Amino acid sequence: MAVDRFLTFGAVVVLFAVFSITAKNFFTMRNVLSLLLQTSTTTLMGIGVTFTIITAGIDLSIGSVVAFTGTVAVIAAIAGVPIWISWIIGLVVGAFCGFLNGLMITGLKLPPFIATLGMTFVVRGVALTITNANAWPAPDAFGALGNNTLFRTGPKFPGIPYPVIVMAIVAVIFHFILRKMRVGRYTYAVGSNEEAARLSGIKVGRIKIINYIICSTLAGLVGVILASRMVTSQPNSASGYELNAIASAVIGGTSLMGGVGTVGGTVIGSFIIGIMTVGLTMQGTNYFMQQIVIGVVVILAVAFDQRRNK
Amino acid sequence: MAVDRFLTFGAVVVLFAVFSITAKNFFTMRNVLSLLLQTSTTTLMGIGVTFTIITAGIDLSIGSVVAFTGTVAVIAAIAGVPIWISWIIGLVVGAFCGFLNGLMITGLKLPPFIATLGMTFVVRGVALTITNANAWPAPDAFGALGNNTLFRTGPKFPGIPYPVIVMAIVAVIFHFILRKMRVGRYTYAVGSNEEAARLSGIKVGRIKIINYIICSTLAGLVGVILASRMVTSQPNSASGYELNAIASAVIGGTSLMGGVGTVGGTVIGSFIIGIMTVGLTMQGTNYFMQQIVIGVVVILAVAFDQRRNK
Amino acid sequence: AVIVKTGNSSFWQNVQTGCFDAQKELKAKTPKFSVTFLGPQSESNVAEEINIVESAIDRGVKAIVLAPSDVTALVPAVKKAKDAGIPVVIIDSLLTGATSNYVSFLATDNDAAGRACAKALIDLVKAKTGSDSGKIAVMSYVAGVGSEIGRVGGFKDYIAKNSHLTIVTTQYSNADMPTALNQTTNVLAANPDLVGIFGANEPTAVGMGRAIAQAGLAGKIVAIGFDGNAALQGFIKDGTLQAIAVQSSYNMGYLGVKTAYDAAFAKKTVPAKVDTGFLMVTKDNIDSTAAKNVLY
Amino acid sequence: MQEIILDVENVSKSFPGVKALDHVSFDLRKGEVHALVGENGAGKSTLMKILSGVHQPDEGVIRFKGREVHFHDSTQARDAGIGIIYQELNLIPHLSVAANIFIGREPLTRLFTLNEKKMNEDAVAILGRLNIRIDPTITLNRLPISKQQMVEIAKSLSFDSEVLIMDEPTSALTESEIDELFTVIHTLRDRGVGIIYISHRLEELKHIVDRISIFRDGRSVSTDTYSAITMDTIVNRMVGRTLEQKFPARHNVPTEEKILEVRGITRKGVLHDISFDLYRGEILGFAGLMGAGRSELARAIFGADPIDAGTVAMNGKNLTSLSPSESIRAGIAYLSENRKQEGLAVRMKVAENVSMANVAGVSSRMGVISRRRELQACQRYVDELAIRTPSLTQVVNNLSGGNQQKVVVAKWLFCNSKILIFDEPTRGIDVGTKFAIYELIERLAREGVGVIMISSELPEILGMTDRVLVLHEGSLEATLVTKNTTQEEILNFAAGLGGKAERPLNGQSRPVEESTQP
Ligand SMILES: Nc1ncnc2c1ncn2[C@@H]1O[C@H](COP(=O)(O)OP(=O)(O)OP(=O)(O)O)[C@@H](O)[C@H]1O
Ligand SMILES: Nc1ncnc2c1ncn2[C@@H]1O[C@H](COP(=O)(O)OP(=O)(O)OP(=O)(O)O)[C@@H](O)[C@H]1O
Ligand SMILES: [Mg+2]
Ligand SMILES: [Mg+2]
Repeated sequence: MAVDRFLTFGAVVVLFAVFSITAKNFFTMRNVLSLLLQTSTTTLMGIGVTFTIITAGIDLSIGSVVAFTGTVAVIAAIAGVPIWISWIIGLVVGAFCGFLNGLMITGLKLPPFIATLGMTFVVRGVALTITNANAWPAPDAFGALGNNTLFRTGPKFPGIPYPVIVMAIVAVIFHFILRKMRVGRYTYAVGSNEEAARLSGIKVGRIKIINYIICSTLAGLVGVILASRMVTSQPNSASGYELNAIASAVIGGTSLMGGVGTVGGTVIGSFIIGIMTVGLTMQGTNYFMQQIVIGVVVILAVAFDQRRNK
Repeated sequence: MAVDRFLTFGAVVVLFAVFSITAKNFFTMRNVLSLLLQTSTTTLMGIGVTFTIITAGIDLSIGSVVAFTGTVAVIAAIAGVPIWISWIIGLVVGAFCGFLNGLMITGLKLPPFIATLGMTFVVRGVALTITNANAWPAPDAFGALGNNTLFRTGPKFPGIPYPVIVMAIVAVIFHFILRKMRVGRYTYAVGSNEEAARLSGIKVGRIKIINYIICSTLAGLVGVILASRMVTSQPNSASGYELNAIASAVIGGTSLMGGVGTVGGTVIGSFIIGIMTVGLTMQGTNYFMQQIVIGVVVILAVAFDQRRNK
Repeated sequence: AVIVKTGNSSFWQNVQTGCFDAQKELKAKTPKFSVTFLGPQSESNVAEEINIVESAIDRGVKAIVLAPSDVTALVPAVKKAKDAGIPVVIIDSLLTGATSNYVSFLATDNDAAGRACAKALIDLVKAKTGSDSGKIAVMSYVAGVGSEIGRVGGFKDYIAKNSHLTIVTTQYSNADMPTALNQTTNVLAANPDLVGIFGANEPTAVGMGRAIAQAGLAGKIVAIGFDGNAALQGFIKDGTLQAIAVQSSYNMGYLGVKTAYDAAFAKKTVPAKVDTGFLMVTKDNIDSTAAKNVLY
Repeated sequence: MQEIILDVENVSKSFPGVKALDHVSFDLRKGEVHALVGENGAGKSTLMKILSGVHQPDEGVIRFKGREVHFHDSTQARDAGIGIIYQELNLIPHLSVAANIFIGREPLTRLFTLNEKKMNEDAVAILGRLNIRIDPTITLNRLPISKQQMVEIAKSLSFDSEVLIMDEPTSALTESEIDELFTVIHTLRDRGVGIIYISHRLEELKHIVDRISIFRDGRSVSTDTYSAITMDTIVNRMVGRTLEQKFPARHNVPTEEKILEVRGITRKGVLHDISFDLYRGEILGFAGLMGAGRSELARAIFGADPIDAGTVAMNGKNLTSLSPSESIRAGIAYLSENRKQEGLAVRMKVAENVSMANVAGVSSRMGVISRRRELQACQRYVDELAIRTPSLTQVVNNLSGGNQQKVVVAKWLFCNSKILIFDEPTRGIDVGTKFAIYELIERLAREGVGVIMISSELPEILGMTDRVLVLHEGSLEATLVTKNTTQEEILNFAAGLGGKAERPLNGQSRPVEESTQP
């Protein structure tokens, strides 16, 4: 698998090299860190949704859950709950959304597309209702998670942003879960052949619920991180983020038909999108042209990957 | 199949009855016609995307294609092309986008998700670039398709809007194609078991291309209709419409795993969404609450359908 | 009667203040004159708003000031009012249908607001660097929507005609705050010599403000925002943003009532379109009453 | 002697890591049935796929009716007159039976619409040639796999090809259907059709075969007139050694300890009030015709399908939830008859499939999988069952049909269960490995495992079991002690004729009450 993704990884390197040459200030420590920071949230969502896609499912509610959990965390913080507990509340609320998604899919036997689409509406509606669509500023300390850094040595090296560290840890842990743990193996089995998995004694329903919880909890994490970066609750934000997350996974080789996908691939996929977005902006490419370029590069990157796999 | 959808159709009737009672002026000829008009575009897109989903594919580029084709048609009309030819230009441009999607999926072997996602960016970028993101007013005659009606008898009966008639004709034709024609049969075969279809001598690639062309042509039709209703080109409009279209199909029983789906189901699916949107607004439900209700109803409608199918 | 989209939000509370200030003034001329302020529970409660309008007509009010929640849904109700001989003044948002249905339309002139932002930016750059040249960036929201075309179009036009500043890039955040934050971060990183930046709506301006603060450029670069929520006020106070253009909700109420009075009592012909204006809020005037009236 | 219609010369074909065919030559005459046998993975299916245009040869020449041909896809081959029944079903699950038969050549009405009426009528006629009655409008995925196989056969027969390739057509069929198929084969042969017939059921060859070719390791070992070769020679050339017996000597002794008690299992319309016991160390057979409900009974016991009434007790304790996960935890294994749909995750690797039902067995208590232990376990079964795979991490989809079946067998053996329910375990497996599997089953029984074996090959039932339950239309018709019964008696009960039917042979075999169990 590591080797499998070697060439898509090549795309990352090529893109990086191209922008280092064409975009002024792209290849500076400061900017690379900023790039990592910006991409970290997509990556986290992508990792989560990879789990659900491997089970032949999908999660469209990510964007709404991001907005909702961020809002809830800020409200909790404003209400005087200790900051770190407010973050955890965000995660727990995310996990709960995932649990509901999982229940609908396994209990009511809803297609994941419908269950999570319904969730999207419900969660967004709740977020808007409780805030009356207003953005609320959070206490300053709430911003620590999103804005502080580690190993700062001064202006030359502004330090590794916490979200980047979180992303790295999450990627390693979930790679491990997916490739080395029983639950990860079951995830592949369920997505590959659900009936065979069931007859092999795998509790298919439970595995699916776990996967949706993983996905929504990571969305909750992203919600908290983004709210922290903004130091504001934004019940109207993050809509459409699910598409970026799913695209990262698919660019990274995850198959929407289930059974195939890796955390590493998704990380690479999200970086392909991230580098392009940052690089094109820094290069000063016309915004409309950027869209065209992104579309073309996504197509080429995957087409290349596809040829190689044949 | 007709009987199969009987109960989901029941959901439409129930929703309709509920709003007729709870929302003043909902059950008036005027409003019912307006409801049909508003839903017609989603239905048309839904029918198109149903074809691609049955082949186990998807088309995410619908929204962008709608905006692009509408823009192109308006530009053509402004440039002095006869109005009806400008409409046809819109359709042809749509068909061409579908052809490109199909080529990428069959030729480059791209996952449909990626191919059409790339297309989304490219087409939107082109639409924005050629108009520089400006909305341009079209000649008045351009508005005929979207705003005129048939059988108008006066204020009591304002006539059947052209788009509703178009929707009805398209639904009948494509139902016929899907159920009675070879190409429809092959569409199911490709989605149900691509390998077996290939071994049975079906030109899988050609079938897929045809399906993507159908989908994009209908998106082009919607683009022209919407531009005509607004008598304006709107290069930034219609984003996210694909989600509504796909949701209509899935609510109507189309399976994202391929091989299953009907035109009738999709029509019903789009009306479930349409009636709710119009009805809730007229009922005066709080907008945020509307979202929640829509989410819940979508979930319940499909859950109900699912239980019955067991 | 003044009928707005909803009663329970700070923006509309400002509108109400304007209304009652106008009432006070006008009572002096016409003692009978009084204003009722109504609105549904939420901005999207269109049907209730229709009901409110219709019951106002039934009550026989002399004039209606209306902020329509929906561009089309209120057309029939407004027509009814016209047929009943009640002049209607539309504020804040556009209503489709024949313009003859209502007597006046009062809203922010986005083009003018954009130009004012440009002027403020040019002035501040001049004050800081002593020249009117250099690079600036425009952080816009949704490409091609009505208000954006006016606001950003006016801004760019003014910059081009009245300074030597060059706009290096225009980004569109789609009104998503994190996106605005990321885009601004990248623009700042790519252009260390940027002298000014404009964030064209509320979430975009907030995201832009955060990016400037995080890049350590607060106060070092001229930054102009739009709209005035709590976060943006904070940025003005701490010097991250130098100015925000705040739409005058107060004026919408104040001028709305006055226009209605002119149409109904003074029987004057009123201008078909009125700019309710906006206020450039800076550190210097943020605590003034005028600013308090528009901020929410 | 008839003229040669199809001639293969020096054809080779490689897949990554595998040389599937190594300079193979082969010929087929008009009006003959030419059997092709060989171990699993010997390259039989690969050659057939080359002949039918699915694969292209790396080298070598194929001549059809004297002319060199290069088929680029199966349609070209079919249009030229070479039809094939693939080893794996190649049907469209969501379409009707008639639609499947006529896929790609649907009759049209004058308005260019599908002529469903004609299709349905013709489908009935085509199915009638095989003497099967299936509603042509039924959706294919509602049929049991055996019926699907019949549809596949019917479909290929309807092409009127000059050459017909049959790759293990009988592996999913029961005796009576096989008889119908053979009748059809005889008719075709008499009409001059050349037939290539692949099977691992060597006994059935004698009814139809004119010549036989034997493959081994991707090479053609020999071609002989069938009457000039003995079964021993065939087996010897196939597996490279002689097999004295078809079944291992039986040393397992059923105890009197009931390991499984099944009471009153009922599933509306499928199973009717079935009760029986399984003893430690016993091998119990389920016999019956296609659709008798043997698989359904097995699935019900295992908890794969919900039941309407009945209980299953293991070692005297009732299973409460009747779900696969509970059954597996209790120590029951169920090898299902449909490996592709229910047995394998074909896009996953061999080792991952082998461990799928017992991942706990290769992972730590924390749930971390040990790759080393997983590969070790897999290697053990690759050796024991002679699974031919280039590596333990090969994707299962790339294995030959028989080797895929072996992977499923390995998966259930690796569970160390106390009860094995094996539904057609040797389907598509070559004689050599079959024997190895029989030995394994016998050894497990000897060690105290209770085994239920479902098989459509009566000799297998007779050779391997201690007792036989005979089912007929979802009811338990008889419980027979194997050594006291005969093939004819079982068939009589299976046909629902019960004891009333004439007893051939020695009339002494009778249904045996459960209480008379040793
Ligand atoms: N698509 C493929 N990719 C890789 N290897 C393959 C592929 N198809 C077949 N093989 C390999 O080629 C060899 C021959 O396979 P083939 O299917 O021809 O065997 P077979 O004689 O039909 O066996 P069986 O009796 O089990 O059906 C096997 O080792 C198999 O693993
Ligand atoms: N022609 C048919 N059409 C529809 N359903 C059938 C048909 N034949 C059998 N079935 C269903 O299949 C079930 C029996 O399945 P199955 O064929 O798996 O039984 P079995 O005894 O295990 O036979 P085998 O395993 O040999 O196929 C029955 O419940 C019956 O309803
Ligand atoms: Mg084979
Ligand atoms: Mg069976």
